[in-house]
Amino acid sequence: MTSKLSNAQIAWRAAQDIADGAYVNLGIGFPEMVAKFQPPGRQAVFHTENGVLGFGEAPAPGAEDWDLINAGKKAITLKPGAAFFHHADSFAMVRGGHLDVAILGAYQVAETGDLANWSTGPKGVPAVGGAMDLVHGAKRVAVITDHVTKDGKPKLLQACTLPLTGVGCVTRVYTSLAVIDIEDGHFVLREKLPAISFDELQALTGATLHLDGPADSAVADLITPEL
Amino acid sequence: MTSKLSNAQIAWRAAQDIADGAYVNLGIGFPEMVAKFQPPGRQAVFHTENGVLGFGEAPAPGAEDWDLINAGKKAITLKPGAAFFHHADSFAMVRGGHLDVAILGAYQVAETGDLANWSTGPKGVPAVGGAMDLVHGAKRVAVITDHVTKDGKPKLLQACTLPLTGVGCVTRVYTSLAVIDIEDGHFVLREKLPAISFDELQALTGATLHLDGPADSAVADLITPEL
Amino acid sequence: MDKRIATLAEAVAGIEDGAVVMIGGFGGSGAPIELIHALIDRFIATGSPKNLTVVNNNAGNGHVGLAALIEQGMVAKLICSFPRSADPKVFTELYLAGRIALELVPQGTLAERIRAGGAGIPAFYTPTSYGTDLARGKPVEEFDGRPYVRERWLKADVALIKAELGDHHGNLTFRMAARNFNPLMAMAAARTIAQVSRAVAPGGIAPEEVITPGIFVQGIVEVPAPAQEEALNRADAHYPEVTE
Amino acid sequence: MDKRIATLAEAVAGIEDGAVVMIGGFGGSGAPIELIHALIDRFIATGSPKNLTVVNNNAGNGHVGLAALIEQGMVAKLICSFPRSADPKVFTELYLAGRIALELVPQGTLAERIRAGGAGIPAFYTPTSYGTDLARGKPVEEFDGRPYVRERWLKADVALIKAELGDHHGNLTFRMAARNFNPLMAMAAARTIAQVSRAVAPGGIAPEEVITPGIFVQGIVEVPAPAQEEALNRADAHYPEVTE
Repeated sequence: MTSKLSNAQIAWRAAQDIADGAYVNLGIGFPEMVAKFQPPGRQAVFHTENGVLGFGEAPAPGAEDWDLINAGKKAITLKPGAAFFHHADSFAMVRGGHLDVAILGAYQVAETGDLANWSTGPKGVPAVGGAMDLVHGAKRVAVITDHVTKDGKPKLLQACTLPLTGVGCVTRVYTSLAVIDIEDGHFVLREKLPAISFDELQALTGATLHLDGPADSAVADLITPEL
Repeated sequence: MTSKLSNAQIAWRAAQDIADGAYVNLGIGFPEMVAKFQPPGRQAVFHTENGVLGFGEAPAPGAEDWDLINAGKKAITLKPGAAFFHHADSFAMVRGGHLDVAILGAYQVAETGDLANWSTGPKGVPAVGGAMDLVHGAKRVAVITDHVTKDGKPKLLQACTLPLTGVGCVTRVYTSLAVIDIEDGHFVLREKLPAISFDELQALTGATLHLDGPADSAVADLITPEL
Repeated sequence: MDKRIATLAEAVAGIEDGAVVMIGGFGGSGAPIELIHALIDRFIATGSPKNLTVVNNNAGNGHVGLAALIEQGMVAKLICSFPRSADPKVFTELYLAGRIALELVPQGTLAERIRAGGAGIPAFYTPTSYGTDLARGKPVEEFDGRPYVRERWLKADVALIKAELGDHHGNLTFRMAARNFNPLMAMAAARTIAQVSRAVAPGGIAPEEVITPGIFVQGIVEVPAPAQEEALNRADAHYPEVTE
Repeated sequence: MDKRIATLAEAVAGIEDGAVVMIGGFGGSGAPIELIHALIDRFIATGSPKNLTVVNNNAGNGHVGLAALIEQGMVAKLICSFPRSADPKVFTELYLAGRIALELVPQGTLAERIRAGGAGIPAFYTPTSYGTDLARGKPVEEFDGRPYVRERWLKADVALIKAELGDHHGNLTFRMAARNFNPLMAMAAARTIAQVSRAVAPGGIAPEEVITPGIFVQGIVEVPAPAQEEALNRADAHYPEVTE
């Protein structure tokens, strides 16, 4: 038994909440993994900021076409029904509320829904890409993340300490330990690993975890396949 | 000898100032006639607000395709190199300064460059179309008009009395009697019919006509073919 | 994913009383005549939808399409740039009788407001209408020494549009100048229904030739050989047909 | 009308010191590598143009294309959303040494500011960046109870873009995702030069398939089989070539 979910398992869990036919943007890096775990019978349509709707998996090595890439500059392929468009139309989709879900990584998430995922501070070269656009407009903005930082500090906080990507934008967080909704400025615990107690989880979280109902029934077990 | 130019002659004169390769929007109605009089060897590209660039003459009666019309809802044809686009892109061309010339009709033009060409007052159903957009953005906004109203009143005025289409937007007026530039809030007479004296023309004009140089050389004869 | 709707009646079933409805087209070009007529059929059968606010460039022509919708008394307010046509009698009479409201918007501003609604831009500045009656009451700001008028986005509950090809994902192409407002309205409505002259399987439109990506379209209904408003009016058509 | 330019050198001849230059592409996709290299050739031969302000989504990769332009010291300021890449060394070193200025703009705001520049919209409101460091000093306004940040248009003296087909009137198509910023930059520049993989006569692009209408394009130069930045970088290419 694992003490926490692998990245693949977090991505799997997030994928279970994506409806058939949903329009989805997956952030660069770890969130891209969510596409692999669509439940059988469901087919989401994936959007990438650089102007593609309806792309599929990576091509075989050597078969890349470098005019056909995603926002992470990785080569992709097309599914039937794909479409190309320019950057202003692409962000009209984002900002205009046409995406059903955006799934993003995070440095920190606050109980207010604030997200910090673009800058770790003033050092080095700042780069924002489409992060600040993606947190606005999508009907649902979810985060997938380890529950704590590499050195064990909470990433779910009362307030972000790193530069913000957006204010009050995140509505659900899938972590390595739990599934947590953000409602009315509170973290509401929905699911947790059976192996961890509520008090242990609370100790790893930088803000109060609320329950939506009686303690013995409000929280479901977070169960994923081995991945 | 005619006492004033015909509409065709006014349109002919305006057409002489359109350079080869210019992008041109002609207002609905009388201004459309300008397209007929392009000098040999020159080819302007005509824009219509409803999303066509590079259209040609009207089709033969019976050969109309009602998906291929101009802003006046008249059937048109295409020239090689034509393009279709939606209304927002079409007015990006207008407002964004991409047209070289817009040639419009007028109820009144003021020496300030103000134009009134969309409404004759509060009676009836108001309708503006693209008039208020066309007066902004085109590199040159010219007007073609009879010099006076049907009952002989001046159309070139110190200030418009009818509802404005745009403020300070017109730079040249081609009338049935003269060609007049608008510079620094003044009408500057460039050409007039040889048969009319300066004083006669001034009497038919509601604001002072200025001359750009000595009276005997500043004004050219306005000469057009019989049309 | 399959966004096809079997019948015109089903396609217009969800439109409620008081809805803001964008209707594509410029004059008759690109006007979804069959969708409009299906909406009229529903109104005649059920008394609904009524009190509609309609966004279109014009106010209809003759007694078919948008003019027929207005003639039925289904439209409480029209937002348009040019409510005149060869035969604008229907709108003109209701307007002069004070029985239909009119918001007159310059054509380019109308297009940009609709695009802004679709693109999540709540307001923008334009030089258009500055200093005119149509700018009255609107905020004015100077940028780089030139005055501009602030305009708000325009959104709709439903857009009824006309396209040429539509695949099952809702990707659309448009025929010639029938494109006009149709792609913009698709962006700005919560629910966009496109009548398409031909429905094709996904992949039936080359990805580079898609004009309206399917994300902006919630349903397509196939209407082969759609009517042209201009042709109907030249035949003096009425909808519903006038019976002796 | 024939907007063809015979050589890359002529195509970039008019760009002056201090110019604002938009360069199309997203990473290497849609980047006009040959036009950029022609500009570098001119700089090496004449010392001009320098002190450029470049607008691009990125800051180049490796030692070709935009990275090479920056490496030559021709760029005084970069306006971009994501100045990181697999090999961003060129930009990073100059930036950290304080030798190149950076204006960081969220990607969607960058696209919209460029479109606004092309469309004559001097300013617009967006939810993007509200409450973040990138909104500092910008006017904020509430619409319908939600706060938005006001952003200004972005225009350029010149746009260098990459297209697939280009006809003699300047009508363009783009290859797959190489479209990205290219059509927007064509709108926003006083002078747009497109390198096209194939020049065709007017009529060679179907009017419904034109992506960028020729009115937005001042010159085209044919570059058959253009280089891909990604392929060049995988071969560790440098521009100009490093000689032993």
